[in-house]
Amino acid sequence: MRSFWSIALSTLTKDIRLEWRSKDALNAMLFFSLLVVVIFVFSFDPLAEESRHIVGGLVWVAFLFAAVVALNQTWARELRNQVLDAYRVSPAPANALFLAKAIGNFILVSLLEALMAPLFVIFYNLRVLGPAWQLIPVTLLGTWALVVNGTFFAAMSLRTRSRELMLPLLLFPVSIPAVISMVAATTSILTGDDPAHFYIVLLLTYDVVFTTACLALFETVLQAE
Amino acid sequence: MKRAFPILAVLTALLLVYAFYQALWVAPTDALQGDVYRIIYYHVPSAWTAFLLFFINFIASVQYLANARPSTARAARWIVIAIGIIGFVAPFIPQVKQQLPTGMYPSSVATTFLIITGLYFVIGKYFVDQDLDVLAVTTAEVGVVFCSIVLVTGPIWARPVWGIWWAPGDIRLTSTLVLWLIYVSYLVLRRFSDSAQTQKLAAVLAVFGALDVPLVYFSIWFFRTQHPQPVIGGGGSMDPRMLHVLLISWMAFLCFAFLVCWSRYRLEKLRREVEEAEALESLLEPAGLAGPSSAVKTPLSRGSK
Amino acid sequence: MNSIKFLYAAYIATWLIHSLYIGSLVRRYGRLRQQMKDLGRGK
Amino acid sequence: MTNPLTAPRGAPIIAVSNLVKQFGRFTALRGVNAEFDAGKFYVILGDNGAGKTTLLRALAGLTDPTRGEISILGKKPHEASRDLGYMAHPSLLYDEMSGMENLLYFDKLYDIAGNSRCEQAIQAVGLDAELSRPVGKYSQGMRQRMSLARAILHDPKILFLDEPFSNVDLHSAREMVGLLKGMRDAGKTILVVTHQAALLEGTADEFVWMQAGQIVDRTNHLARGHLAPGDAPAGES
Repeated sequence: MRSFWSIALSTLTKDIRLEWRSKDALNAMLFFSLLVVVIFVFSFDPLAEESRHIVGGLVWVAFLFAAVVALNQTWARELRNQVLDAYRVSPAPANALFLAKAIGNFILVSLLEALMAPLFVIFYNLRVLGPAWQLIPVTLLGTWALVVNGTFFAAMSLRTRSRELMLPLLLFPVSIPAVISMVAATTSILTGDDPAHFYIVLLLTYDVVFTTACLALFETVLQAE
Repeated sequence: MKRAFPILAVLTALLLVYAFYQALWVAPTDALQGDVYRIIYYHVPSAWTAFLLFFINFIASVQYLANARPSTARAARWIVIAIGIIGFVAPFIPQVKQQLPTGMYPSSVATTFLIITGLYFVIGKYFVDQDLDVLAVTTAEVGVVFCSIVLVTGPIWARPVWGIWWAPGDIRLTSTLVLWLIYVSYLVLRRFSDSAQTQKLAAVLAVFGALDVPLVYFSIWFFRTQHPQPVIGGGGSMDPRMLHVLLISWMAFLCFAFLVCWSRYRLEKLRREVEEAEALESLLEPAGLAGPSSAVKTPLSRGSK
Repeated sequence: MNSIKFLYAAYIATWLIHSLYIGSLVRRYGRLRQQMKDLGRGK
Repeated sequence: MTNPLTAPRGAPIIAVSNLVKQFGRFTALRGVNAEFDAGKFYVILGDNGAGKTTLLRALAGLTDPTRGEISILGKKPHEASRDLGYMAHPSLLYDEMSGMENLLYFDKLYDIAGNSRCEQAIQAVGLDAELSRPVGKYSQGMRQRMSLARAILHDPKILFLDEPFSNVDLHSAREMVGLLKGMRDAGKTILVVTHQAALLEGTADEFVWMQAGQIVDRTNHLARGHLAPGDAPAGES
């Protein structure tokens, strides 16, 4: 078991080092996230009263777009020189690679969210009426829900023709319950009118169900040839 | 075997006409909605048929993945048996019994679980590896057709009765929409990845889709309790005569779906056969055939002459 | 009561979708027959 | 299980029985039967589409056979992965990392850490371990040698090399052949898929000819066997 985590850790540190070395991909994604926020601000007037009710949805849709852009890059480096073959020939377990990639994506998407969230607060001068601390579990669980399925479907769409197009087509339908929960939870916390407990529990269930499914089926997807 | 198809087709046509007659003239008019409620006789059976087809797709996909290795195949069989037993016993336990929604009797829940387990083993017996995948494609495609009908007739029914085209709070229609999206993405995945392992990837996506359904249901169910909105078709029990007509048209739809699936199944088998023969032919065509021993016969399948 | 129009619309829509799908099946079958004929001629 | 390295030469280390592989409608392998002995150097030849690469990938466990059995050291390819080395035309290395960094990462996958082994592998292929330039900036010859270093890092018993010499300069190619000869003499079993078979004349123990998904001929010398059409012998024949 020790080697599982040491492989996962070394894959993660390798990815982070490579990402840090050529920061161009990261900068491009940060700029994309900024663009998404600005376009939302222009299309949904921040001063209107009802925008307070829909800002929960805006935030998560913006996060979703940024996540898809990041998730599309997950396997880009492995594809360039068929490095996956080297991994598949080695005795290293497939799930170690999957977890390393998923956690790497989680860090990357959280970084993008960390940039976008303050912008939303500024542009929409948000004041949280409900229990603000609950936003933390909602964001963490919600981001993991998108990232774990996203990494899995990114690996699956490696074998299809137009890869960048396939990922959202596979990811969005399956993520609908998670998106509903995230948006409803965020909105009820922002407006403070009803409790968000049910949605946080639902998000937790969603994460547990799909993390297990991903770990069970990733080997099949990676070795499918 | 060939003659059975036309006979069944005629029988199904008769059944459909009979159901049509029942739906429009025999069934009583609804007190509130007048005659427009008769859309239910096409809307609801299409939904039930679609859900059944998607469920068969899920079973075929699970078996296709499980059969990859004998050990997982055995494990899958034991899990299904366990689910069958638990499902059969659970509804009769008092605490579980009062959880059941009003219309549902414990016996009906128990029998459905029995049917589910039976279905798993029937499919396992009659469909082997490749055929499982062909069955999965067929049921997914025909299922999407029936699901589209549900999503078209739903709003057509809601407009005159509730003045709105789409009720996001209506749990059944919204779940059907999500299910439709999942299976359209399933079909798109099959079309986009023409590589050999499409079948495995599609089976994996089918399992993901099925895991998603209960979560969709609960997320919308809670959404509905917070913002009560009209439910299309109204809940609660129905006039027995209406229920009788509903079941008749469902039978008719099931027979129709069976015939469509059967022809789509044969079409898919033929398509794969023809493509294989074509690939074989293109391989042996080039001049490279002049090698010392062209031991390779051309086993073109019978269909090609 | 113009709501009857909606009833007919729903029924017609149902059979329209079914016939569209069956039409696509027949077209695909025709294309396959054509491919099989080419196969024979290609030898 | 006696260690094949010390076992007498000729004990079959790889056994393939009616191996069939279908990619959807295309049948790449049509019933391959073969045995390969330990400590021998095999060259697999044939046209494009003869199934050479598919066979090699199936032996390395990268492709699951549709039908048929593969046993390596008595085990399935996946279980024998610790004793397999695989190299292909693409470098299977990260372009942004230096050779040493690449090997350090791949070394971890085999769960026996230690960069001393990485230095030995790099020196074994005649490169300088201190080279800090990223692999992306290597010449094709150097990149293939670093890829070979990655394949032999964990001292595998069997080496599968798919087109290792393609568009590599003649000098580097000859040197790599020398390296492979040394490894074969040390007891490793080597299978190479290549179009430049002439380079291996005199080194390889056996030439395996494939055509339309089957093994059609096995000869000891390139000359006596039939020259695969379209196979221009590189360098002096």
